[in-house]
Amino acid sequence: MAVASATRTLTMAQAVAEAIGQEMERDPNVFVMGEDVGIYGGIFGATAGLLKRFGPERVMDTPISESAFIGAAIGAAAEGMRPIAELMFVDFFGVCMDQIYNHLAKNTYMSGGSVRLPVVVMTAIGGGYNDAAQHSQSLYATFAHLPGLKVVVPSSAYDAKGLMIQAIRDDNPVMYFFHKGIMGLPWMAYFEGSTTPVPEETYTVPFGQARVVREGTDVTLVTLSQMVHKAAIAADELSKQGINVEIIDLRTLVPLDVDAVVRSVKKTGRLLVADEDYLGFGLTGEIAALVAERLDSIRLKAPVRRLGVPGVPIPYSRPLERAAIPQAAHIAEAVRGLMAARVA
Amino acid sequence: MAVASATRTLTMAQAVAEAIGQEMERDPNVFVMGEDVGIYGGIFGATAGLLKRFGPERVMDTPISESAFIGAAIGAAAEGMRPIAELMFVDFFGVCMDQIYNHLAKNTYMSGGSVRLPVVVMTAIGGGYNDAAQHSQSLYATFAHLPGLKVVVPSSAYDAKGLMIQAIRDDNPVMYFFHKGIMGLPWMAYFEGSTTPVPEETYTVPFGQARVVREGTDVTLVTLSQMVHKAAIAADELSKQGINVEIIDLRTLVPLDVDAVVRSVKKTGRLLVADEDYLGFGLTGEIAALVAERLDSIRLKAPVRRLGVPGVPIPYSRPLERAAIPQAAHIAEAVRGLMAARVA
Amino acid sequence: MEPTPEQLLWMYETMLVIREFEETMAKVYLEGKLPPHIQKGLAFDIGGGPVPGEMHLAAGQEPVAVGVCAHLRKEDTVTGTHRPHHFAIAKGVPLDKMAAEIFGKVTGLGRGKGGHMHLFDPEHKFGCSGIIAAGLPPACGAALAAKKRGKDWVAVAFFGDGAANAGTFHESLNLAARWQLPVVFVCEDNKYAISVEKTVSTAIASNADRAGAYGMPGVRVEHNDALEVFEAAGEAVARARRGGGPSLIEVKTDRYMGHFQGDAEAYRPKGEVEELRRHDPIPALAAHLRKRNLLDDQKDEGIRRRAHGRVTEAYDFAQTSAYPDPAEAFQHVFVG
Amino acid sequence: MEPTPEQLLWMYETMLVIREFEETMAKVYLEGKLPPHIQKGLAFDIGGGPVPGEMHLAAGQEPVAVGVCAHLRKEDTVTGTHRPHHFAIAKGVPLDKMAAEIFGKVTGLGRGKGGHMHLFDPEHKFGCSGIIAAGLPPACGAALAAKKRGKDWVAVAFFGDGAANAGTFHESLNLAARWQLPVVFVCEDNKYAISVEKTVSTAIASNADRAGAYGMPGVRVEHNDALEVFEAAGEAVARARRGGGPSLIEVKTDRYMGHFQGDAEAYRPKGEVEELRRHDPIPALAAHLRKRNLLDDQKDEGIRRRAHGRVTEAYDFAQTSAYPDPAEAFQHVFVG
Ligand SMILES: Cc1ncc(C[n+]2csc(CCOP(=O)(O)OP(=O)(O)O)c2C)c(N)n1
Ligand SMILES: Cc1ncc(C[n+]2csc(CCOP(=O)(O)OP(=O)(O)O)c2C)c(N)n1
Ligand SMILES: [Mg+2]
Ligand SMILES: [Mg+2]
Repeated sequence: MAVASATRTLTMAQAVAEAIGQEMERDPNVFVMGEDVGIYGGIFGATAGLLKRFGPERVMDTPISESAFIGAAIGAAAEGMRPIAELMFVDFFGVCMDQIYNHLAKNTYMSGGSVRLPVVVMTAIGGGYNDAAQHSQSLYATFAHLPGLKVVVPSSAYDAKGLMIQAIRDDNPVMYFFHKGIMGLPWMAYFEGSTTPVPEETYTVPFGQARVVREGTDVTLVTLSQMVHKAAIAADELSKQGINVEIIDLRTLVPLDVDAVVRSVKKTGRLLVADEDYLGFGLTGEIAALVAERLDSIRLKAPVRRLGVPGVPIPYSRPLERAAIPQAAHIAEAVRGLMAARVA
Repeated sequence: MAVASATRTLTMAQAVAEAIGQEMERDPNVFVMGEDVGIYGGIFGATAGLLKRFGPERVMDTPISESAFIGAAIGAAAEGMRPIAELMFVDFFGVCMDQIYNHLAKNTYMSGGSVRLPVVVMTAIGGGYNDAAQHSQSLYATFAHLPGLKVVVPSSAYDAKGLMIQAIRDDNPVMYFFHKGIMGLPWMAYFEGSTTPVPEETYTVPFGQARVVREGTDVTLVTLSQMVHKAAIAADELSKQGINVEIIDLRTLVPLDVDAVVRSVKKTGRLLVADEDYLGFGLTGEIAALVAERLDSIRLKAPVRRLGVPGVPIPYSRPLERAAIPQAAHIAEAVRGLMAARVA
Repeated sequence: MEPTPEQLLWMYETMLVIREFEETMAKVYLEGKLPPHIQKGLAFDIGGGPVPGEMHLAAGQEPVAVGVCAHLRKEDTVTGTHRPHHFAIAKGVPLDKMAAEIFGKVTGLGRGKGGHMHLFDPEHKFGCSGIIAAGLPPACGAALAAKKRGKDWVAVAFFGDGAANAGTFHESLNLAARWQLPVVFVCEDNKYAISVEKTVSTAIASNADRAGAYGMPGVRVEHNDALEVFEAAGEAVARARRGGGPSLIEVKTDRYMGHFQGDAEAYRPKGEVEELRRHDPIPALAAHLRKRNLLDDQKDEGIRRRAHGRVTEAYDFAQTSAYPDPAEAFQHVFVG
Repeated sequence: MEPTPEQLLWMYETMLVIREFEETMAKVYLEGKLPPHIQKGLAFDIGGGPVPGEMHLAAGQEPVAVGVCAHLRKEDTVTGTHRPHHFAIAKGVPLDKMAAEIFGKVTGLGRGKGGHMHLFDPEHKFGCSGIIAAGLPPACGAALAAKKRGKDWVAVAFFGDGAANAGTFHESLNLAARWQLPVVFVCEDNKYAISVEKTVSTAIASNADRAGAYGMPGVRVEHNDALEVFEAAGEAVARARRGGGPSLIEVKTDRYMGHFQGDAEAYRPKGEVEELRRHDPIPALAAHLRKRNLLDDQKDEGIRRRAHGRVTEAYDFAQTSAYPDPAEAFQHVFVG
């Protein structure tokens, strides 16, 4: 349930940490595990201050043993605990994916619904600060492709808090992806729009409800996470050129708000999907397909367009990274291309 | 280069083992590693007979240490060897994915092209024999989503041999996916169409060239692996009802033969993608998107349709598995649906 | 630690139940899988019959399951492997629901969704996985939960000799030791990981010696004997229960059947199984019971009849239960 | 094994080069990252300046790199970590191309695509990874290739104390031991994995004791001293070279800087670094050289000047080199 009484502004990192702290206070079953979640407060600040408040029994620094501690979250959750496990960068999923997708994601189904696993795995995504191929990926589509995991990708502090509380209270496994470049860290450039007023009270943002960030009539721009802010920059520029972009922030990929996408594309007749994950076999294809499947009721004015990292690892060097990851300028250009295009 | 002089019929398993054996004879740098690849000959017969011919130095049974031995393949390949590593079931990728996608897939790029990693990782996919959620997945789209890996998914013995030889000779990492239900094993039901004439000589099937399995004018059916055979059954039935289906077997996902798909859809105006991998955020979305992006030159008669495992793990019980994995009847029904549908 | 008469008799009867369950399964499993009932050209069809898919049976390995589980309570957690029946039975998982699951019936533990390698019984705190070594971390987690809540509950993770070379083994043992979790890690050394012998896969002879890498006690049980397992496990479980931390036990045990049913076992020396069966742990325990005057012919007959009855009932229940409606395939991905 | 005078002088000069490379990097790294040159409200901008991204420096850990690499040849393989400069330099990776890579220049080892954590030099057989413990399996693979070809080449995998709790460590050591591969596993125990102390993460005090789990020799070097490392590594490398199989070495070493540059090190006891720096291994080796009459003021001055010159030249090369064309982002996913 959303609450209106926001008086303070928080960074996304602060919002995440606050959400976890409030839920830990409310529910003794909630605890946090991960590398450097204790005195360090999480490399990206998602657990800042929690060790001091809750002590090392509930804010547990782990060995570099992601399979063991994420697997332990499964076992603890089966016993009724509500663990939050931090995988420092999503790029490291390859060392612990078996526990995540063969067990955390499937035990409920394989047990015919008798096993409940209220686990949140939170993890950092995204590039933009030249951390290269093993520390800059987004990869949420990989998790959305596999069944059994809810997939949450907030773009602002307000959403980050509400979605985190929702995630912790959900009786199912949730993958929670925060983009480093919108956490509002004092040591990494970020998009101001991600730092927002955040109510002090607890509140939830429901899963499966996209947010219309900005209404428009010409083009539907489906996006999420940091790319929402690049989209906003592009939309500002485009509006000066008389092009009105409607921006949809998906907020969660599983469940996916198909209606929000369809409704908007019906209105605009044009779709651009802008993504920081790899372009092929991922999110952009899925959104494009949702529209392609509904061409009996959707009348497109232009072919669908997609932006993503096009089949290359994230390169290190600044000019290369900028070329590989879609920027606001790429979005604007793609929208202009859409306005110029026609369907056959 | 394809060769015509096939006089014998081989199962897909025999074709794979023959390809490996011939390449091992030709090139002393080729060797095989994996669990039960030795005296057992590979659980799915992909290395049958090789231990006897080449000895345990070149056909190496490994501990259950997929990260170690697939990672060792990387190190050996960097030294000029050409390892083939078997991951027994693709379902196990989660214990070794880091070596595969952060290293095998990226070292070439991260080194600016100076590191060559001619590694083949071969692995079994697919369901149909009720092996449940951890032994029935397809997952090739997960590998195609991530950059740096060629992705090969043969549907017949002829292709299996030619694609395997091509894979071994390729200087890049190749993921080679064989579907258990077309290997022609004496202990698992399979589709006869996968057992084909196979030339004794070595030959290659190039990557990135889809095969038109059957020409048709009404609907383009894009598929691969075992689903090719289900598609053929459906197409037979449909042709009796006067519907002519064109079946395209992608054969490789990376590189992807976009032209073959586009050419066919331009002709038929209708597209069905039939896949055994999970439906969302995967192959079917990608193919649908390729068409949606080209609606300036493609004129669709009906919305795109997709079949896949719809967001559920593979269930064990027979009636459940049959419902979750697309069958020939589902394909036929979807094609009929396409014929009845119209675009707006 | 000496087993009580009740424990001895429980171990004996449970071993009988396990053996009968497995031998029955070996027969039922073949139904519908052999010519002429299958696709032409096949010798066997893994997907045919009432029990399709892979089938890993534990006949011969009963001592590991009963020797350990004799020390457990309902609140203790057990995680098993791809070869899970003996563990499940010894942990008290209801035979009928377990059999029904293996038959893919809606009355099964997982309503037919999980199958033989994925038996989940939250009430009896049992779970397993088809992925090698995957049960170790969840066992650590259950133990962590117990510790956090101040309960004296323990967790047992069973796994094979092959699993002891998987990275997850290492991570779990270190975690459990560092956090002093009440876990007992039990390695079943049946000499093989499918066709790969332990000597081929493992750098040292006894996995119990790996305990030193984590500063935890490690014991190897040298015989496939319920009493020896009982003794080693008793110490380990008691240590865990009183907050003394984890331990590692390796048990030498014997796999009487193929890795899975249908395995031609070309890798096995001829006569090996016959030799192993000469040391069958069930008659060995019977002899011990008789020596202690806890068993005579009549009592044995009664126990065997009861064991047989329990297994028969379970198979009947499974066979006569209904399949789930196909629409159930699309349910239970998420709870609530 | 006593180092020759050449080896001693090489270790000394190489340590100086490493230290200077790292200290220079620490300075250059700050360029463009501090107010007022960055986004308002930030204290530091990791993505700014000529060297963006994370930066893990190894000042203080030189003895590990030089003590081991003193025994290596060009044909031997080394895999490093996310903190790779000292290993690369000791293995003979050209300083200029390495620096250029870290600056993201087209003249770099990876044409600017890899960056600081991903330095690949196939000619000098060096590679590294930003993923913890990921270098161990490829080192096994290089060793396997050498063994298959009958070469007496060895491979060395360096990794941190934190990495010794990762599953990949276990799998790699078992594989290397079982296959008797010519690998030397070298663990840098700098007490920390980012902020997590070894005592918090690791169940036993010395990772060298984990060698027993694989039946391989394990040695702990108790001081951050090039000579002690040299000795332990000499034995291990020689053993590997003569076909005697793998070994494990753990070296106690010291991290003088933050985990990465910009690390506030709130987790570090005050004064710890100052205390550690009192045992700087570079003056210690200089003193040893002087005692052995291999060094005097004049010679030292010459060596230092040369080291300084090499580092300066490398940075100049890097700074004056061009960036890759943006189109290069889409090249080199695959080779030819
Ligand atoms: C991660 C992983 N790798 C490989 C397999 C395939 N597999 C199934 S059982 C098995 C052998 C297991 O051996 P062991 O642990 O000794 O158990 P046992 O079968 O002897 O009971 C293998 C390799 C798997 N299920 N999971
Ligand atoms: C699999 C994986 N998990 C976590 C990380 C994040 N990480 C980077 S360095 C580091 C600490 C490594 O500690 P150690 O191995 O002791 O090396 P040191 O930094 O001390 O040199 C961590 C946790 C990673 N890169 N890879
Ligand atoms: Mg075994
Ligand atoms: Mg360290």
